[in-house]
Amino acid sequence: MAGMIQNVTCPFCGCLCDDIRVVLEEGKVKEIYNGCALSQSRFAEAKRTENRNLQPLVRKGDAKLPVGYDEALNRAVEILASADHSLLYGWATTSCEAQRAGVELAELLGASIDDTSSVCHGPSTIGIQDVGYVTATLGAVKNRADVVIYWGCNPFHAHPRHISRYTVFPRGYFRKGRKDRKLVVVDPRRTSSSRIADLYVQPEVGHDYEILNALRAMLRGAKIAGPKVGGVPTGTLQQVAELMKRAEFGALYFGLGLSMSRGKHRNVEAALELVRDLNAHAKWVIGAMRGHYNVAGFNEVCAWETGFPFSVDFTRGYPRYNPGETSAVDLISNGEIDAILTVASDPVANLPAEVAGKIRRMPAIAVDPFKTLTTEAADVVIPSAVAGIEGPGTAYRMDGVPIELRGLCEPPPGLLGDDEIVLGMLQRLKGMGSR
Amino acid sequence: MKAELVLANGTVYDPANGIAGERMDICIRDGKIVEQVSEKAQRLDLAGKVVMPGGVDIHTHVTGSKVNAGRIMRPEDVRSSVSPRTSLTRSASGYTVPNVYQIGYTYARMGYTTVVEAAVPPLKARHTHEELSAIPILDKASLVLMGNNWLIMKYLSEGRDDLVREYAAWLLEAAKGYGIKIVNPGGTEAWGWGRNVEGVRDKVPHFDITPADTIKGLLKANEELNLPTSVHLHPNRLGKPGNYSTTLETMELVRNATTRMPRGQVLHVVHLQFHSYGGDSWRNFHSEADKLATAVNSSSNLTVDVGAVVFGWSTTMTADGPFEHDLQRLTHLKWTNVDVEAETGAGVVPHFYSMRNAVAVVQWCTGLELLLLIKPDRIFLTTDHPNGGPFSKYPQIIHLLMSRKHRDAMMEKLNPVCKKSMLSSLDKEYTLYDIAKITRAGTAKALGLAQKGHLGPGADADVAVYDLQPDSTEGLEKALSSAHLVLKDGTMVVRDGRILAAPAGRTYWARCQPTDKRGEMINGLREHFRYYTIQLENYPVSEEHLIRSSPVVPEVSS
Amino acid sequence: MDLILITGRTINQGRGTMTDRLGGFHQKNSAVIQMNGNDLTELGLDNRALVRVTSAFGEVVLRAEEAEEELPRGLAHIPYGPWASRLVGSDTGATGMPSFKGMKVKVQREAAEDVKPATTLGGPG
Amino acid sequence: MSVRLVVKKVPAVGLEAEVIDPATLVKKGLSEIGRLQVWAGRRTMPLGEAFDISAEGPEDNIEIHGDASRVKRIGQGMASGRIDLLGDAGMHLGNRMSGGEIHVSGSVSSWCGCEMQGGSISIAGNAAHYLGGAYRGSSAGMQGGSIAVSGAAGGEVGCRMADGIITIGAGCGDFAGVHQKGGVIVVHGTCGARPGAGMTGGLLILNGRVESILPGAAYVEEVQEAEAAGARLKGPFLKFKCDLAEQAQGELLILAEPNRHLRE
Repeated sequence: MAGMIQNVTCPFCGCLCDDIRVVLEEGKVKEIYNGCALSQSRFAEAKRTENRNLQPLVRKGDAKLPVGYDEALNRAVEILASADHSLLYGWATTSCEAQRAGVELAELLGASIDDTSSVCHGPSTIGIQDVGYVTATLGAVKNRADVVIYWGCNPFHAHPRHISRYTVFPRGYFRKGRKDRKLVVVDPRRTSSSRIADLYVQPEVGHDYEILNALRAMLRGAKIAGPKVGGVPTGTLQQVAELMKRAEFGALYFGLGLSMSRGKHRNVEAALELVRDLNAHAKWVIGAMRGHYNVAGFNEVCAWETGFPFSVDFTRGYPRYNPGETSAVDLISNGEIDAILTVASDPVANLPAEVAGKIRRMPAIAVDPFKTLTTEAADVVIPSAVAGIEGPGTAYRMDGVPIELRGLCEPPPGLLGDDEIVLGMLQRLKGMGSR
Repeated sequence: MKAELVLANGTVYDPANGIAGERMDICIRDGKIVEQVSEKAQRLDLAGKVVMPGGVDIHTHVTGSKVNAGRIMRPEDVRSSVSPRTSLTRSASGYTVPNVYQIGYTYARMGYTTVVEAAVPPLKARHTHEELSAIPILDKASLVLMGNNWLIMKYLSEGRDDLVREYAAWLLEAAKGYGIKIVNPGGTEAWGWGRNVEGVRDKVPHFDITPADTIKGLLKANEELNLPTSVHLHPNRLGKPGNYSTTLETMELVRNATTRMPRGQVLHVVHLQFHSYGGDSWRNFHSEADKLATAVNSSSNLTVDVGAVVFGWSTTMTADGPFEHDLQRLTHLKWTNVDVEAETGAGVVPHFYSMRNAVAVVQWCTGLELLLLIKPDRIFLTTDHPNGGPFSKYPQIIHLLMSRKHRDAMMEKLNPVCKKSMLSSLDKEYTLYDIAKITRAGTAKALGLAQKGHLGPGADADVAVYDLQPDSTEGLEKALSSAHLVLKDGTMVVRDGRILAAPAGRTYWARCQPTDKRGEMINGLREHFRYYTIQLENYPVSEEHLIRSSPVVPEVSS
Repeated sequence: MDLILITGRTINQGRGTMTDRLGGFHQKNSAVIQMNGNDLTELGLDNRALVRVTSAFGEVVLRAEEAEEELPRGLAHIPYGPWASRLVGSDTGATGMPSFKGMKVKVQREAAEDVKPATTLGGPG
Repeated sequence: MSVRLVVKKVPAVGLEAEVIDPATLVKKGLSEIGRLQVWAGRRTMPLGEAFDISAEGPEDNIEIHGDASRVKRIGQGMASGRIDLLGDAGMHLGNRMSGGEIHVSGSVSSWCGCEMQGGSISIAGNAAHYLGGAYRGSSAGMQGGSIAVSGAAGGEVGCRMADGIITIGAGCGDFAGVHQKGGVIVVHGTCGARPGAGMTGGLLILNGRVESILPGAAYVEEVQEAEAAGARLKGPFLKFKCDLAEQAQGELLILAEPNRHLRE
């Protein structure tokens, strides 16, 4: 199969750009157009096999031996079914179809399920649960915004086309482009994103809450004592507050600079409150810069399936939710988990070392197209096709817009998709139940 | 279900076929109601039980972006009602923002078998369908938001009714929607700038039209397309003191409009309760239900649903973005808002209807007054779930409608403002026949679902059987909450309030035939898509995305 | 030298997580600590010199480099990944989120031969 | 009957034991108590497998001995009676309780006394996070009763507290009294950053050094003493209205002497 495929969705970051053009040659991705550097790397992967898991592996004694899917799935289900409290973790870089199957698997097992958002924008969701979320799709910002603020995020590195395709540079219905908009960047680092800003605000690390609190107080007419707040001159904050109040349509995008630093969910909450309060003066919206391409999708799927967006504990057969207790890092570090299934994520690399160590020591099943520290550590390794390149599905953009993922090319021979693999576990488990 | 079945000796209420409490047999074969069945048919003796067609909810918010935003924002609501997985059912959760399983099971237990999701932003229609597909048992349809759509407004301002029609048809197919919905026309667009419109004659900012133009234009398109249901309209100024005059003015716009379709109505006004208020502040806020009732009763081309209020928690959610902002400013509770590029928006705010609060009590009275004053063929039971309260409270409202004594007893517990209401003087009591109209016969007809809402031959064998006495309201609420039997397409899905099976339901949508304007419209649309952030080709929801896709193909007008 | 550490995404870290999580490109771009040039000078370090970074929760050997995404003095940045994770504690303060940003670290010159590949980092430090 | 529970075996995944509630236990026979189910992950096990159970005196109370730091939900929702815990307790101790008393000789984990309506909890050791706080999304935390901690508490003490009293003996973490709207919190010892954030009502007294306060804390005046639940605390105190980002109806009193840095 050769030729150009138009309007392909990029399965890398939460921007989920769907204007990628892909040239195929002999069934493989040859070139891509419109994609950013991250997108290029993502699609390039479909060409190589050295770093792929190509064969299911099951630990037998000290060795991990190649087996068929059937044996690997049987062994996976055996491990999960014999656990008292297993955790199904990951889910951010796969399709909603796989996620939905994952939630049912957790329910049937009496397991807990969590996605990578608990160590990403989980605190943002907790903030939303206190305040709400005054947001808009990216196109509303493209068409209307005259002020755009990035706070605690570096889109040039994490979401390379966010500024150029969606918010500041593009021509919109009411805005001609860059010169019709003010760009403000708030970041302790003078990042490349901040270098194109009209106003750069440099807070001290871990003082975002104080700054947001001061801005909110200013909006209510309060005078702030002292020359600086969180390292930022009070005069600069006054300037920001005035700019916000005068906006016709303002948008504030925030990243992990808020959700990961001191204050975590409270930082996000303060930003959400600021934007809520601003609507008494001017039109404002706020948006979280969701990282992985379908992390937002997991929260949507999990919410309609269980009522809760992440960190769901099914040990009692019904969903319970209490991040800080039922979230992956806490469950594992508190020793409550005795087996783990990871799907499309690498917690051994990305979670704190103590947690990674505990994962290494427990029975573990890893479903992943690629070799990772987690697949290295797992007792059962189940290779999968790359969702969105080697198989179709649905994903949700950071602003909640659902977009179709394409299957562009065939996976390496015999490989199944994440959804098929998880459904395979479900079927086996249901079979055990009826015996 | 291939087997034949006779529901024997039940007391049947089937208003569409004029059957009011007759003891008779209902025959079922292959999931359909039939005249007769063979001797081999299984017989279920339902002597002493009440038999009705499966309920049809014409207006509910159960799926999609804003409903899920409500779930995500309200874990306190979700955890307030949970039940574990069983061998037949998934775990259910949520009270005003139930998960998909709670929705399917609770409706089914109440004897409802068809529901209409009342607001779908086309850009997020795929989300709606993912949830619709996940809701067990029920047949579903959805209404597509068009009243603040930029291209619709542009075509209207250019006088291109032909392209409005063609684009509306395309949007229904793209979103796999069943009908056209208008919410606060022009107001949601104005909210894109933090503003609202104040009436049907206001100009929509930056678009050279008024809400009245949008309503009339989409109504015309709807009728030219011969869509099974009329336009569903959420008028301007929802929830505001004094809004009844806007509602009357809105109804006046369509006074002379007609339809060829069997439904009869050209406009369905949704949750009328929220649009029937007098006064000019919260201090002199009162009901103008009688004026609205007169207007509806004296017209021949309008239907309404009530959007009644029940006391306790609700989660308000609507495409009426500015309303939710105003509500949040009043109550200081959580507020989620989602503006959807170039077409619509939504807001979500939790709300508590307190028996002691004068405004909430006036709203409660207003809903009941409308139901008691408007002919039951023209008004339908809804709470605009979950805006006026959760749909699971319908049995409470039915009880109030059927018993003046119960209403009087209830009013003793409420803020005394209710004593001054018209409700306190209304004697009317609904019969089960009337109840069957406002929950089944009327809604199915207004929706143009000929196979629903009745028990005549050819109807889908969606049947609800309740263990209650026609002449008594003793145990009524429990009986209606927990049906004795529910059949869906002839399959028994509920017995004594317990779920027995959870088959997938259908998704109805309107597949209009393209006309010779399609090419011109698509060219315009392609141009217009510069204002979107996804590609035109990725916008439509493919039919494969639906479970049990059931397209309805409207007749093409000559 | 005592510094405040933030961990975060960089474009090459992002590329590395896809191209080869266990390979050299990822290590080259993620087993690094980025610092203000003056802090590097004060420590007497050349660009990409080896340093030992120690937090309350662990330690790891990395290459130090001057940040392209300019950092104020006293602030350091390590891309997300197995190297950064060794410095992060698992206490979430009942939020689910460990402190990936804003922890105190000590940076010292290191005599080791090279940074350890991801696969040999081993268990908790 | 007084029921004595001695921790015997806590499974690796921990235990959830909301059945440990005086109303549930004290009217039952020992063998019946032993058969009550507690949760270990997705499995249940009899209480008698996790604890040695015996009857002591005539008093209607429960005495727990041993390390219950991985036993959650002890005294959840209790309405009456008394629990004496000689050791540590796991998460959610006495959450949503409406009456009775709980005494802990050791320390407790997070969400202790969360959303409680009445009754009292005393803790000789430390408490972790969300002491007397609110669960995710709830509009109100503690709504009545009292909590006294002799040691230190973690973050978000009294989150969304509406009524009742919390006293902490030896300091607390960040965000003490966050979104407090009523009731009284008294913290002796060192307090972390951002006390009174989002506060709209109630009284928050910090009788020790405070790391920092927010721009939204508006200084009113210096007062000589503070009064909390009948007790007088000698000042002087710096009095603030909190939080200017909200309606600022909360009162924050901070011991003046060690906190002159806050007004610089």
